[in-house]
Amino acid sequence: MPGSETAVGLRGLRKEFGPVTAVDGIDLEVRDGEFFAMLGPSGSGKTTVLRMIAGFEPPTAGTIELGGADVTRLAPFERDVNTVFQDYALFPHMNVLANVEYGLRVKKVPKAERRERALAALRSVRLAGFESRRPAQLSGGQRQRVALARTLVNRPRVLLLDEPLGALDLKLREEMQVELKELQRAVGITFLFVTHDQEEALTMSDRVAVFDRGRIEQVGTPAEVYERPATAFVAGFVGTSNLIAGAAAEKLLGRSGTYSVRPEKLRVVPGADALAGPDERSAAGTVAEVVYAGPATRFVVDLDAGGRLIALQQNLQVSSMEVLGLRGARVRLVWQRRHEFAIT
Amino acid sequence: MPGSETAVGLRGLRKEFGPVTAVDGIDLEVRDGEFFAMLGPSGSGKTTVLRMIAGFEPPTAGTIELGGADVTRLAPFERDVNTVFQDYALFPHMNVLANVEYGLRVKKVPKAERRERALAALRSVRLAGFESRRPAQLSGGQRQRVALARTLVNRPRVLLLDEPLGALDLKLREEMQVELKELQRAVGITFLFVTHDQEEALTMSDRVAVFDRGRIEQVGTPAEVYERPATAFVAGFVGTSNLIAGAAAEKLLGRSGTYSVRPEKLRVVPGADALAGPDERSAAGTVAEVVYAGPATRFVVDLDAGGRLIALQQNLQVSSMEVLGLRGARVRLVWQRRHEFAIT
Amino acid sequence: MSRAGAFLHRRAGVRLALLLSAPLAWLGLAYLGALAALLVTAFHSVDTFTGTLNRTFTWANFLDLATGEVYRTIVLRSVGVALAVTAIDLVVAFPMAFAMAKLAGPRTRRWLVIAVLTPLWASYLVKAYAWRVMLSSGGLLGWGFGLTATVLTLAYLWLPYMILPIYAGLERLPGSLLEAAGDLGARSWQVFRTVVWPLTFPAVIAGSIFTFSLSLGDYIAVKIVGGRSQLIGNVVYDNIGAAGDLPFAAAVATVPVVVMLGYLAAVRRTGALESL
Amino acid sequence: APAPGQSGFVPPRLSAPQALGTGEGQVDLVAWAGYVEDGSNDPKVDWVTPFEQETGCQVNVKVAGTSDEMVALMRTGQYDAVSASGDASLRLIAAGTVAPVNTSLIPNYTDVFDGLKSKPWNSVNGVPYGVPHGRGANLLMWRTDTVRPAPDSWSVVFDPNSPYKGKVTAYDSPIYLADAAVYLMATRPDLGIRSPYALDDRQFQAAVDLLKQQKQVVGEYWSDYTKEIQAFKSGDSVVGTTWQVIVNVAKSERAPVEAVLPKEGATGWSDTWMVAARAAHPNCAYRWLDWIISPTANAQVAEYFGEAPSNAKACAETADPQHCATFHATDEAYFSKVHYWTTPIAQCLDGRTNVTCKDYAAWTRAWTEIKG
Amino acid sequence: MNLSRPARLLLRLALAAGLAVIYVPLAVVLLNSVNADRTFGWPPAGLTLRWWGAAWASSGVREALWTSVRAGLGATAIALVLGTMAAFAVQRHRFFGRQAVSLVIILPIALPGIVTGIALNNAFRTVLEPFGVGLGLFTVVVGHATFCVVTVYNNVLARLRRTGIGLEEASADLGAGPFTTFRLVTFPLIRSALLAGGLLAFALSFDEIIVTTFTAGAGVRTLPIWIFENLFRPNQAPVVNVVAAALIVASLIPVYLAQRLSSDVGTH
Ligand SMILES: Nc1ncnc2c1ncn2[C@@H]1O[C@H](COP(=O)(O)OP(=O)(O)OP(=O)(O)O)[C@@H](O)[C@H]1O
Ligand SMILES: Nc1ncnc2c1ncn2[C@@H]1O[C@H](COP(=O)(O)OP(=O)(O)OP(=O)(O)O)[C@@H](O)[C@H]1O
Ligand SMILES: NCCCCNCCCN
Ligand SMILES: [Mg+2]
Ligand SMILES: [Mg+2]
Repeated sequence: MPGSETAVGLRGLRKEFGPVTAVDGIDLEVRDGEFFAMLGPSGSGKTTVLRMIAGFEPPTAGTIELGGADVTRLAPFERDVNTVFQDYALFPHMNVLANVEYGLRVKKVPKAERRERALAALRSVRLAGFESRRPAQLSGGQRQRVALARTLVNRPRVLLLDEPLGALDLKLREEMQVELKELQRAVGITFLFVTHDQEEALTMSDRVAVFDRGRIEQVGTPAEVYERPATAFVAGFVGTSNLIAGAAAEKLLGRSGTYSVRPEKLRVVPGADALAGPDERSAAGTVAEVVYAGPATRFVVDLDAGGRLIALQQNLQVSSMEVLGLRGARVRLVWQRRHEFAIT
Repeated sequence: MPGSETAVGLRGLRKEFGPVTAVDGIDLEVRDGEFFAMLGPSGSGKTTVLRMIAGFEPPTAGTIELGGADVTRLAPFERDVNTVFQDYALFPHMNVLANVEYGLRVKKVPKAERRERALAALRSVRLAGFESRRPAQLSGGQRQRVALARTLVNRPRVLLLDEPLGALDLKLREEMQVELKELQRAVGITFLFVTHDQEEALTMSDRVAVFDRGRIEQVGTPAEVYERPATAFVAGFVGTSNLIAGAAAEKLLGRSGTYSVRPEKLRVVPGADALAGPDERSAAGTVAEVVYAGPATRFVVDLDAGGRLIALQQNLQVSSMEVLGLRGARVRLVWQRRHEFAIT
Repeated sequence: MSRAGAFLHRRAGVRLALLLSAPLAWLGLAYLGALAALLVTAFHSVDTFTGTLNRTFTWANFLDLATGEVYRTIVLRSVGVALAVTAIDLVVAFPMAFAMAKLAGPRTRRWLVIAVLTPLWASYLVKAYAWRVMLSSGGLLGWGFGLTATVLTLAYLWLPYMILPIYAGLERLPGSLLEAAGDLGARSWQVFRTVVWPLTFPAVIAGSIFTFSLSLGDYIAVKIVGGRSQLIGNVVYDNIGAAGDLPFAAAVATVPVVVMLGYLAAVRRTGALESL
Repeated sequence: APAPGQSGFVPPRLSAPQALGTGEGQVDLVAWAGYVEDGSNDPKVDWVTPFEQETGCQVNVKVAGTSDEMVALMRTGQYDAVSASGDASLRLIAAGTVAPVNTSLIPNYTDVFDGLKSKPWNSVNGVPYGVPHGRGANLLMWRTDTVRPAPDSWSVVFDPNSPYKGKVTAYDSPIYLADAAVYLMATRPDLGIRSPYALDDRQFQAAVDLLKQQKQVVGEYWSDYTKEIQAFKSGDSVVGTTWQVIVNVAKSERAPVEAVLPKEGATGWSDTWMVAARAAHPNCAYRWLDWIISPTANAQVAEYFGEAPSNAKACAETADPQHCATFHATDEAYFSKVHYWTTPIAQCLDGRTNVTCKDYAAWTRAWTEIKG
Repeated sequence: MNLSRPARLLLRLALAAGLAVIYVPLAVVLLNSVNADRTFGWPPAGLTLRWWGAAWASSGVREALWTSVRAGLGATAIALVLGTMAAFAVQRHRFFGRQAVSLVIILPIALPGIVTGIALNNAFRTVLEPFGVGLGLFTVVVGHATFCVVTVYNNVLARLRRTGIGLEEASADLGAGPFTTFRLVTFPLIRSALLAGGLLAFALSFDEIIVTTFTAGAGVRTLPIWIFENLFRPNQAPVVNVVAAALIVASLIPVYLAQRLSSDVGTH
């Protein structure tokens, strides 16, 4: 579990590439042992931050601390961090064992010891027996695990992971998410994890930083970020942003401004005149579309008050045929007041 | 809506690559106007089937019919099908307009007509105004739409799509799923769609064929496939497969064999001794893990009877803090009998 | 046209045959044939005065070649020169290619490629003479003529042929591999030794085929700056001219052929022929 | 079949034309650089255009770098005439590549110096196989500032203890063995060398040994003008064989050099224009032979290339009135010390019949061995 | 790139030094083209534009240049066709002896020029002469093309390997036959590789002496041969420097254009 010591500290970190400001002044503390996710759209500066921490890019301004020591000006091989690259960057001319041993080899760890530690690392990622394969002979998931073993064997203070699951297919990706999380718990190393997949960030991490255009918009636990987004951008990026705005807001909420309710907070009640409870609000509308998605069904509802909301409903009891029949029906969407939040 | 005529007919289709049997005898009928998904894990032969239909690979055995005519031995350019490739395969040296006009140009359609049709196709994928851009200047989603327009402009009888959304990030992918589905409704062309993403297959298609190791395991509507999987493989591949087997099955269900209940069909009731309703069953256990995923929370429950089940619970009312507090708690999982199914 | 197209589509074998026909007729039949005919000539003899070829089989030329100590010296010297040229070019070209491929920005890179290509257009002879001028006593360098001068001049002449393949090889080398090595604790020279060198080795070999073979066959540069030296190419040249002793010249010419074939065979295993 | 180089010297039976017809409109020549200038290199140097205008024969020329190349080119049968040096001419005659010429069809032949007519390198048994083009000697050149006293003997380039060690230069060709033989004729009378081109085993070995010994003091071998002039200008070479024209250019570039025909005598060349036996354009070829030894053209080419003209009347036509004097054109005593290049063959050219001599192939291999 | 600062500096220095080594002799050539000394002795005896004038007046240079250009273009054209065909065969098909094709293509460049030269000379004389075909520009083109094929082959092969067949399949899928596909898709995609390979082929041919010496016929004088001959003529050697200097300057244009052309096609 996350400790309270600081593993990574960024202060006023900036990076400019010519006219482009890739990272625009970032302050961040990642605690020892934390599984920390950096979430944001493409081009928001996540990779650049990671590369500065690893030492591949010198910052334009600001400092980087690892375990309390300023490493801003150290070379990559002088920093006690390791990186799992998005494309894994396995050495194609070495077999799996040689790849995993690499970090120990260049640090002149005696042969017997490095062999032993490499084999242990391979066991920890469940790749015992694959020692003599070449990277080209592995599947995507296996490669990812070799890349992981290659870093773990060095027992770094911090592990940086740049979208390590980005190239995998969905099924494998879900399996790897579970494995990665378990591995992190087991080794206790701080993981700093880059992703643009909100669900991945929410399910795996202890805390999340949401990036936009080189800045951090919000840092918090997954629940904080999802349920109390600090900005409109966070609301939209982390989850479906169901907006109630303009005339609809006036009519339904009695206030002007823009508000949002998460789809899963909306109950779909057949018939337009169902009643709402005391702390609840509701809106009548027509079901424009019903999308069956296996575990859940999505209802796209055109509100009488204007605008469109999406409601998510777990397929707990209803059979699929029943829900599909709702297309075109009049319904009322009901939600608790505490689940509305204003968008700024 | 799907008609009843056969758009694509495959009979005894096989493909061997040397010692590898990629496609192992497939029979399939896709109806006119259907949105048909081919779902299966990596290497199950989906792409190979698509490539045989398009004419890029000659089958080792079997026949392919398009609209009732045998096309097994025709060249790709002699077949009235078009393909949207996984990597889009846009011509990098032509601008968007030239890409879209390409099919008409090689068929010697007069310049004025082909310009007009290409512009219409671009409008239908909402890319009017992008005519003179190069593919390299487009985002992933825009490229995908150009690839679509490039095929739609030819008004093929059947459109083949090989994981057209595979390369997109999650956010964009969800948007494109909706667009693609709407487009197919609008143009009425048969879509034969390859994916390994079960949710994608379930939400978009009229019918799904589930592939495994070169064979089709099941063909049916999304609900049929999800709720009544024909084989253990389908059960596992389409959705999380929650297994109750061996001693646990004897104890909880009073029967031997292997059974499954979908996570979203399980209610999590705090306290181990909650009561089940008349048509319901229940199992006591301890929450091993709570994974907060934004719209929903996953509970991993170790059953007292042995084994482990995952329950999915929409975050409808509860706040995230409450659910996270359940880790380690005693709970009872409750489900309706009709939601159990035996795995063969 | 489209029927021919459909036919070709169905017949991969016909397609292949058409594609291979001309290149193989040219290189496989004509060129290899010419080489074979030359080899056959090496087993003939010639009336050196009238220049008429005597087509009776004889080992005489090869015997002369094998027993003449001077030929062994010259062959060893020539191979030594070719190796030295290759080594110098490698040492000079590698860092240059590395800086071009991995340090320069894309625009600068384009200009650097041009800069490296430019000397190819200044005549070989003129460049060799420029070196003669620089090496002569009182010249810019004034180091004098001889074998060292020959090696330097040849190394200069063939340098672009070494830089270009290595540059191409380095450009293909993903930057992330170098970063990964540094990230895992390797210092610059360790990165070079464990990652860069093994992965660009085929490109180096490709470049060395140029420098090695061009040096092995040269007989002109050595005449210009070689002082008293001669190389295997001079022997071939002198003999083919001298009384038109084609058979003996052919026999001598088999030496560089054998050396190169041995080199190519050794190199084939590295996969370099694939990435030339 | 006779062993290589061992066949006797009986030229194939070929005859010369008795009369000339009209020109074929074209003639294909093989020549030394500078022998057939049409103004394309220097508009002021042109004796081909007037020929073309006068005869209507279009001239195509292939420049050869060495005698061997000339022989090879002529053997292709694609050429009508060639400016063969003595080390090529006999080979061409023996192989039947060139035919006898009927000198009565070449009016200018009468004015050719007698010292050049009917020589072993241009005639067989009194039958001429071509017309003489010009001649020159391979002189000894030295830098006056370093080589003192002024040498008058080849010994300065053969002395193994030469003070000029490393700065001696020699001509880079197997034919240079003859230079050694000339020196041996004077210094080793016991060897009994009568012609430097007719060396038996013992004589040949002596020449080879001399050159091997000389190699220790040689700085570089030369084979082209530019290289030798540069070497003497820079001082990389200070003494060695040369051609008169090189001396002239070097001097004009203010190089402190002088040259002499050493007391032992020297090798030299006398080139002969010959007509191919299978010439496709014999009439134009004969007209070219007549043209190139005509007083004006012969004067031009002799001056441009730097040699003595073959036509006595050419001396009056040279731009430099001193040209014939400088190149000793009329000095038969001077040329009597010159042994013109001739192809060594197995049959000794000095008339000996009891021994076989080393042929040019052997010379070539020996040259390879000398250079090492 | 994560190189240490000193390593970067060292590499940049090496590049600069290498370029200096490349360009100093070229500067010498340039200087010698205005060197008053007839045999361009060092240091220059004085500066003169005389040789530039002489070169300008020399029709021999122009003819030789033209011959070289024709030979180079001919050899390059053949190399483009043969190299492309062979690259397609090897990259798009699997067949017995596939490895040998690469070897046969590399051989002419790998074997010393003098071997190639005398082999071809020998073959031409025995095969062509009986048909009354002598050595000429044609045989030069043939000889040069033989060792130029490899540059085109390598470039096209590398390009084909990188682009794959996806785009060609897309074209066929949209209704284009193989010939149309080649014209509209394949050719544009390999164009820059053809350009790069062709440029190198042309450069090889343009500067070839040894093979040319053995394959050229009467009156066929390529520029290197002209230069070779003129180094043996008094008064002409300085003109050779002018020609080389002019070529260096003039070559910048085609090389630059080729570079531009080859980088404008974005392939993914
Ligand atoms: N070497 C570079 N030169 C110039 N601009 C760069 C460079 N590296 C990154 N950038 C720019 O900096 C910004 C941030 O890029 P970065 O790669 O950090 O984004 P990211 O959040 O990792 O995006 P993605 O999710 O696409 O990987 C982008 O606008 C990018 O174009
Ligand atoms: N050209 C080929 N040569 C040899 N084997 C092949 C070839 N193409 C496909 N295969 C094999 O055939 C099988 C099916 O491959 P296919 O590409 O059809 O799978 P897929 O279902 O599309 O998988 P994915 O989801 O990874 O795209 C695999 O085992 C694959 O390795
Ligand atoms: N085997 C023939 C090689 C020819 C290479 N010539 C290179 C000329 C120098 N640019
Ligand atoms: Mg990134
Ligand atoms: Mg596939």
